[in-house]
Amino acid sequence: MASIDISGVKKVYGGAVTAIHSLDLAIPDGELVVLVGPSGCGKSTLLRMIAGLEAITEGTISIDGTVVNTKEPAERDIAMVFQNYALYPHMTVRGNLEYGLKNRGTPRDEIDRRVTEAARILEIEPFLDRRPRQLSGGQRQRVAMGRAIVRQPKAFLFDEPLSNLDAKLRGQMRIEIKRLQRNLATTSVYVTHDQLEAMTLADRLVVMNGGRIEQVGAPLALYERPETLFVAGFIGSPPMNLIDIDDLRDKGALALPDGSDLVGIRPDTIQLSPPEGQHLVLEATVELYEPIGGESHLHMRLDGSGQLIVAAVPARTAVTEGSRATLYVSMTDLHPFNKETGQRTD
Amino acid sequence: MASIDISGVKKVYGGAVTAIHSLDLAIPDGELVVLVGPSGCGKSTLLRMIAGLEAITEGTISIDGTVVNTKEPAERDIAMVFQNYALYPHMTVRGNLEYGLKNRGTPRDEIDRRVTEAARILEIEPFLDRRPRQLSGGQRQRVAMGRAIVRQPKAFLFDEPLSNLDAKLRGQMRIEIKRLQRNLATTSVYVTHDQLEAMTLADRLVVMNGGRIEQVGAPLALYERPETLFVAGFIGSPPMNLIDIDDLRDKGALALPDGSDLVGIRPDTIQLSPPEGQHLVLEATVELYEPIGGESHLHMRLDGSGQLIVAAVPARTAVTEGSRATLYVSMTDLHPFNKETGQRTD
Amino acid sequence: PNVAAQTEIAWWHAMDAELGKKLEEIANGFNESQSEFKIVPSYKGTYPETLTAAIAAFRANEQPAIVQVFEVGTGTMMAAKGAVYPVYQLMEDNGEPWDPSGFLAPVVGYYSDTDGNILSMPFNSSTPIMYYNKDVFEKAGLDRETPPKTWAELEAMSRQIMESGAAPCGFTSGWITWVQTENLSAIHDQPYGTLENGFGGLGTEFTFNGPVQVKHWDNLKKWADEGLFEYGGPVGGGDAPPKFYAQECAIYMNSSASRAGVINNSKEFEVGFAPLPYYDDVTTDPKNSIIGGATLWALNGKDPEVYKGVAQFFTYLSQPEVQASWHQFTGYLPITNAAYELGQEQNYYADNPGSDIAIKQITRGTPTANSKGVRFGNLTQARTVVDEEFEAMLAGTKTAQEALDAAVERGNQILRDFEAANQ
Amino acid sequence: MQAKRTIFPNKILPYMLLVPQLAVTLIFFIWPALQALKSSFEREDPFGFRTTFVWFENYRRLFIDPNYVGSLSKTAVFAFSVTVLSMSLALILAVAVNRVLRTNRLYTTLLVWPYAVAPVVVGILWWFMFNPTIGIAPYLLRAAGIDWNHRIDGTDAMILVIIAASWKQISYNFLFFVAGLQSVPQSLIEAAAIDGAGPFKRFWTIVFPLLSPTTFFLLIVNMNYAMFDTFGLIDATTQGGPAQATNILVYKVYTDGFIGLNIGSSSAQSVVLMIIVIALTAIQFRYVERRVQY
Amino acid sequence: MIENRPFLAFLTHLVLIIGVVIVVFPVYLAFVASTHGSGDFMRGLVPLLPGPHLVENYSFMLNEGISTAGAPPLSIMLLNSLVMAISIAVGKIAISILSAYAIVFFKFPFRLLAFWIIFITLMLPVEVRIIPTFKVVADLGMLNSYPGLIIPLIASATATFLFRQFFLTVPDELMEAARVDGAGPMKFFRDILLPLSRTNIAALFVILFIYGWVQYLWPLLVTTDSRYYTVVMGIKRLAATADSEPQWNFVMAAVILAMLPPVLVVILMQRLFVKGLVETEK
Ligand SMILES: Nc1ncnc2c1ncn2[C@@H]1O[C@H](COP(=O)(O)OP(=O)(O)OP(=O)(O)O)[C@@H](O)[C@H]1O
Ligand SMILES: Nc1ncnc2c1ncn2[C@@H]1O[C@H](COP(=O)(O)OP(=O)(O)OP(=O)(O)O)[C@@H](O)[C@H]1O
Ligand SMILES: O=P(O)(O)OC[C@H](O)CO
Ligand SMILES: [Mg+2]
Ligand SMILES: [Mg+2]
Repeated sequence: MASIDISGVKKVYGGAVTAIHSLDLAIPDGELVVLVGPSGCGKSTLLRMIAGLEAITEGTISIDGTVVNTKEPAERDIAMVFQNYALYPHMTVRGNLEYGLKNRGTPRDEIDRRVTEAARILEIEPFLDRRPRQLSGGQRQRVAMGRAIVRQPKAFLFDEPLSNLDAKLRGQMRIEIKRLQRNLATTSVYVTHDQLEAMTLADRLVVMNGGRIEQVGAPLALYERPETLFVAGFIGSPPMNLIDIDDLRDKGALALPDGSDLVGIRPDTIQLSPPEGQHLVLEATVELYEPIGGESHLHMRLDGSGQLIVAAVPARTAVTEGSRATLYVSMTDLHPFNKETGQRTD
Repeated sequence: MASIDISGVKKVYGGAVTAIHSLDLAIPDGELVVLVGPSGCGKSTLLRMIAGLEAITEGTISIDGTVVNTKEPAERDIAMVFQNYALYPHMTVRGNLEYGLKNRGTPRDEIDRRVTEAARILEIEPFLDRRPRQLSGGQRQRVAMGRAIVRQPKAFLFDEPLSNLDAKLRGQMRIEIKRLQRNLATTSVYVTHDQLEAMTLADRLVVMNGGRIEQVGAPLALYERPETLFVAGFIGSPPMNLIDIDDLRDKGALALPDGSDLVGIRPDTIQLSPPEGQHLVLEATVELYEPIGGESHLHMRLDGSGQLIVAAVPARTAVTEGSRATLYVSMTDLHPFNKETGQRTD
Repeated sequence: PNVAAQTEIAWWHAMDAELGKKLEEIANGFNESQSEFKIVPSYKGTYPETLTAAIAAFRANEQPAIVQVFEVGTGTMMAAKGAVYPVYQLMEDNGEPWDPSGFLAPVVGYYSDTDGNILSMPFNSSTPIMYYNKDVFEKAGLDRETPPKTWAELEAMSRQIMESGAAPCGFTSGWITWVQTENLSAIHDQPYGTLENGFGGLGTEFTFNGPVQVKHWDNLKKWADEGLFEYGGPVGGGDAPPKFYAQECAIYMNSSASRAGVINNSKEFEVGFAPLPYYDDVTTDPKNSIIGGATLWALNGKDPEVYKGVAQFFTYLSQPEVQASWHQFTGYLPITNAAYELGQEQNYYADNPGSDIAIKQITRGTPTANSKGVRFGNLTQARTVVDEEFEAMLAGTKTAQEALDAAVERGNQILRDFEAANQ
Repeated sequence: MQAKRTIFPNKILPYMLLVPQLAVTLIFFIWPALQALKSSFEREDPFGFRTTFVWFENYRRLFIDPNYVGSLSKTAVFAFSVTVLSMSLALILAVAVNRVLRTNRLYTTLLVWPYAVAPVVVGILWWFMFNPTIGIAPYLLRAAGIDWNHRIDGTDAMILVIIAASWKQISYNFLFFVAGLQSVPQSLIEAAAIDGAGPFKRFWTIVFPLLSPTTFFLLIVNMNYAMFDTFGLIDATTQGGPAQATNILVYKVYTDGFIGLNIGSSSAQSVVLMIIVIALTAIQFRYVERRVQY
Repeated sequence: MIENRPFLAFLTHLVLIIGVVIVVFPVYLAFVASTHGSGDFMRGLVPLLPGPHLVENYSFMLNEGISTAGAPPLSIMLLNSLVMAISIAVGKIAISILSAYAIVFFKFPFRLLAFWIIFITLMLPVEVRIIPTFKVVADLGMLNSYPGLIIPLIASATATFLFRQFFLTVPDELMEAARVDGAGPMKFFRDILLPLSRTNIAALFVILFIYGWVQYLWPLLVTTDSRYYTVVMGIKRLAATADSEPQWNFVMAAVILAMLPPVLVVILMQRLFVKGLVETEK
């Protein structure tokens, strides 16, 4: 168990593509940090630099206080779970679990003890003598986890470990990983581009974009107070509606901070009847009514600008497509931004 | 444009696997019917029989009043959109759109007119001279749609047309398809196993299971009043909690219809404070608190049976993991079922 | 003349390099002498390759009208009654002159069948002789004009050549079968097989594992180990001539027809010619060496028109001028007495010392049953066996006696097969 | 056997499509194979005038002929050595090429072209190098004090043809090993590195076992190559000699049939060879069917 | 991956360079030999540096050849090889693609039998059944003709398998889409399948061209007329006579000329070549 310190780290591929621009991140011992961001934003690159699979162009990475920049992966004492699991197909499950320990010369009885323990925790005892191809996707995922935990490494690195599973299984495994990490209290870095996974797993969430960190914080904090336009748009589903202030009728009355020129409105904060306290009023035409069970989505076109916005309303809300609607949003639910800087303004 | 009548249709593969058991379904002109159901339940088989790609073992299918059982696909005048799009990779987008028309000997200027029109509607004019591999997933999907609409067929058949797209794009395309179908008013059969798609697109939803129809109806009707256990469990996310009546403390007071032995409770109808009117009370321990933005999921273990149940509660609900919770459900939100028959009992 | 009406006559042969060029010249000579026929020579590889190619072609009905078959194939060809058009009959049918008595005696003796008829057209007959490098002899301190007469002398001289550093090797040889086994037997009057070395019929058996042959092979093995003798490879011994040309080996035994190549490739040293050596402890009266080279066979299955051309061509070939020029250029024997006489008239032998060694050697003494030649069916295959056994001996896996015994045994099996297939 | 989910309903068309290939196959493959079988029971004179039915005589003679039995074992030695030599060299080269990223293409180009050289030409190249009078190899060997004489020494000759045959086959094996190496998922190697394995350990414990499908495939293909495709090579070098030391089965079929004109024996040998090929192919086929790698 | 092992990098290049030398040296020697005069081979060791007779030797071989070594002018033999290699490649591709199409896209009685008959050709290399095959060709009067050189070699299980394998990877939906779009079997074959197979066809062509070019035994058997000799077989006879008559310069010029076309094809079309090779053998 160890802390991970990333300071001023930069990665340039082949002298041309800058995948990571001077990035700083400190991960305290025992924390589970989730990296999210759109495809190509550098999540895997960062993770692989921590693992030693990718050379670091600039800056330093330390594990447990020691700079590891030039150490081979084997010397870093970390474990990694890959998206495709990377199980050794020619070894049994047991062989897979033992491999890392054997390479490090762990005594035989210690190996057995640890493998048995890991197999018990992950409930894979019945498959210990099978080959990976004889396992289902979920079982393979467990073995991959097992291979990481038997090693009792300083840190776990996960690169989208669940993305090959179907939605149902993904939900289950997510919960298991969360429990396991809580129990083992091993420092972990978890890469995903699934929002739900990110929100539910993270102690701290790191939103990345274009090789830079956009915002770091507790998941709900990010949801409730995105600091940048990017984070605002990236987190939340359906995504936050972003409306130009100039398109608002009563913008004068809004009293938004200086420099604000966009307001963000989460679909579920749009109401169809006026709330108490100060609020914004919008007029729109309903284009599409989407019932999705517990709630419904209203796709509407704003008067004036004609912009499309989405509201999440209770299931049986009585609206018909083509009808006109008046929408209300509490002033406290508005997220003001500056377009130019992309930063929050309040 | 045409109605489609399926009556007594059965499909047996290779004399052994019965994929469809004597199925009846009438689709009126202009309607969009969505077929949902778990993998292997026969959705594609049914669609392909309508298309003429699969022989019909028993029963008849009529399009526009004519029995088409022995007609070649080309003679049925239907268009189909495939999951992998099935674009001709060596032809340009234009070539793809024209191919079906050319084969039917449509005059050159008519072809041009229709292709231009379709390209305009789908906003694919800029790509007309590209090859499919030079397009993004969403663009390919549009071309596949375009190939169907230029033909102006009697019906559209869609087999999971969006399942190769990522979540965001899927949302967008879903809305477009819905709009397009409304405008063209072409009879359509749409296969998916994505609930959200099914709920939001369907005029009428057909839930299939094991080669049979479980329930047919408007999407919300199915959500609110599932007629079978299968439908209850299949529609809704997180899925409906199903609790054995014997595990309920005050089951006597419930006054459920005769024959009920299971009640279904949707996660979003579980409340943390007592509602007005008659209601059910449950005691549970919170195992995991998952914030997902606008709402949070509580994973809890029921006292007594130890069954896991999920509740969807507002985002900032103050609960801590490990604490005890008392849950309330209005009597009107209960769905009573009989385990044996799998049927609703009220 | 109307070129389109020319009848083409295919002639498959095994004459490469200088010999091949000369052969093409002869074909051209005939083609220019008349306009009705055109001889088209084509080279088909070694003698065994040419023979087998012709047989395969015959089976496929693609045979040439004329094929050159070496003396070893004679037994096989004579037995193939349906396949060959006997030359005496061919000449008679086409009204061309035919006088067997005009040929040299050894030729007539070898190529006549049991009824005394010559079945194929004699063309290039040879006999093996010895070539030596006069310059190397001198360098080694030997007399450049005195080649070895006996094997003992040859051994001694070779050793002197090697030890003096004049050349790294004493001698090499083409055709181990023909030169070092068949001819050796004849010269020392040893039988090669029963029934007059096979002349007497199909029931013959090999007997070349006698003491003289064993002794000679033993010596070759001993000399090879010592480096005095270098092996030139199986069949014709293709590696042997370069060894002589490159002055690696001072002495070289091969067909008299190697003369053309030797002369052409020995521009940097002077060559001497001599008869083959003999063991003076076996005989003091070495017999004649035996015939080699080839004759031309007409194959069945062509139009009469073609045979007319073949017959005319054979007549052309027998002309003393053609024969003499062929003989003098190549080193083959003058086939007809007329050609030999013509050479004498031209003073050719006097002007070219050594050029009559072959003819003298093949006609010396009175031929015995053992020096008349060897004529067996499937002899090509039997020779392969002899080569293999010789190689086994050189490799040290067998003694000379064992090798020759094995060769005889395997050879007899081949003879039995031939007998079975031709009964 | 696999086919498409939906198929065209035409009845006659598929036969029309198959006719050209089936015709060629039947006329030039099946029929001659049956002919070979027939004449393996016969004795025939060279010119084909007389044929006698001899039952299993040709086979019986074959298997008591020490030369044939010798040829069987020579073939085994030859095929085995060529396979092992060319595969191990190719593997070493492939691993090396796989390690260099930038110069990869250049090395590959320089290594693959011998594939396009005809075996008989390969034979000539090596025969030339080993020419007893002017060849560079005997010269160097002599300088190194090695007594080399492939004209007489069967072992030397065998070594020569093995080297020549392996030389040609390296490029082929190399390409397949490179392809095999590239199909070993990079993530497995990375996982092993994280699991504490150094480069050599990674190779022996992860990469090599995962190459086993390629290795097995190449084993079969190389055996096939050594047994049949080297005909031209043998013909251009030793022609089976000295004393049949390099007379592999396929060459013997040819020499006994076309040179020795012993059609019956040659046909019997053909039949034996066909049985061997069929066995090899069957092994290969079973393996192709189960190719699901782990 | 971070790796601190400079020695390993050095070793890697060393191994590769040695490998390249082993592969190139015999051909270098051949090239050198082809640039000398005949006399240069009579003095012991083969020369190791190129000589001045390159143009002379090559033009002699190309234009005149050595008829008394069974080698007509090489230009004729090269042309024959070209005809043979191209025709074999085209023929094999044509008949295999049709039969693969039948086997994959149709169901009909005896489909399995047809498949096996084709499969058998894999098992019967021409070398093991030369005599009867030769006889069939002879009986059909095809000796000494291009058809005789070509047709018996164009049945190919490998190419059929490759196409079958490829066709199986063509998504079912493509054919279904075409059927819905009104295309029949031949139209589908022409409009969709053939264009899709383009790179496979090209890759296969490269491999089969080489296959045709390097044929030795077959041309050796079926041609007795020098007008139909191919360069690879012609060369062998040349080499055989070079044993007794040292004209290695001419032999090696011929060797280089016989190697050049297929080697160039491999080098220039490396991508297609590798694809063709790796895929046909699967
Ligand atoms: N080996 C490489 N060479 C050059 N560029 C690379 C390499 N690997 C990654 N990149 C580039 O670096 C950037 C970051 O890639 P990275 O794989 O870290 O993204 P990611 O956030 O993991 O994306 P995803 O969610 O798709 O996995 C991308 O622009 C990518 O194209
Ligand atoms: N060609 C076939 N031969 C035999 N059985 C088949 C064939 N095609 C489908 N089946 C079987 O028929 C049943 C229905 O298959 P179908 O493809 O219609 O399912 P589906 O509902 O479309 O499933 P999915 O959601 O996975 O696409 C399955 O049990 C399947 O295994
Ligand atoms: O070289 P040649 O033509 O004299 O013939 C040699 C003998 O005939 C070999 O049997
Ligand atoms: Mg990634
Ligand atoms: Mg389906």
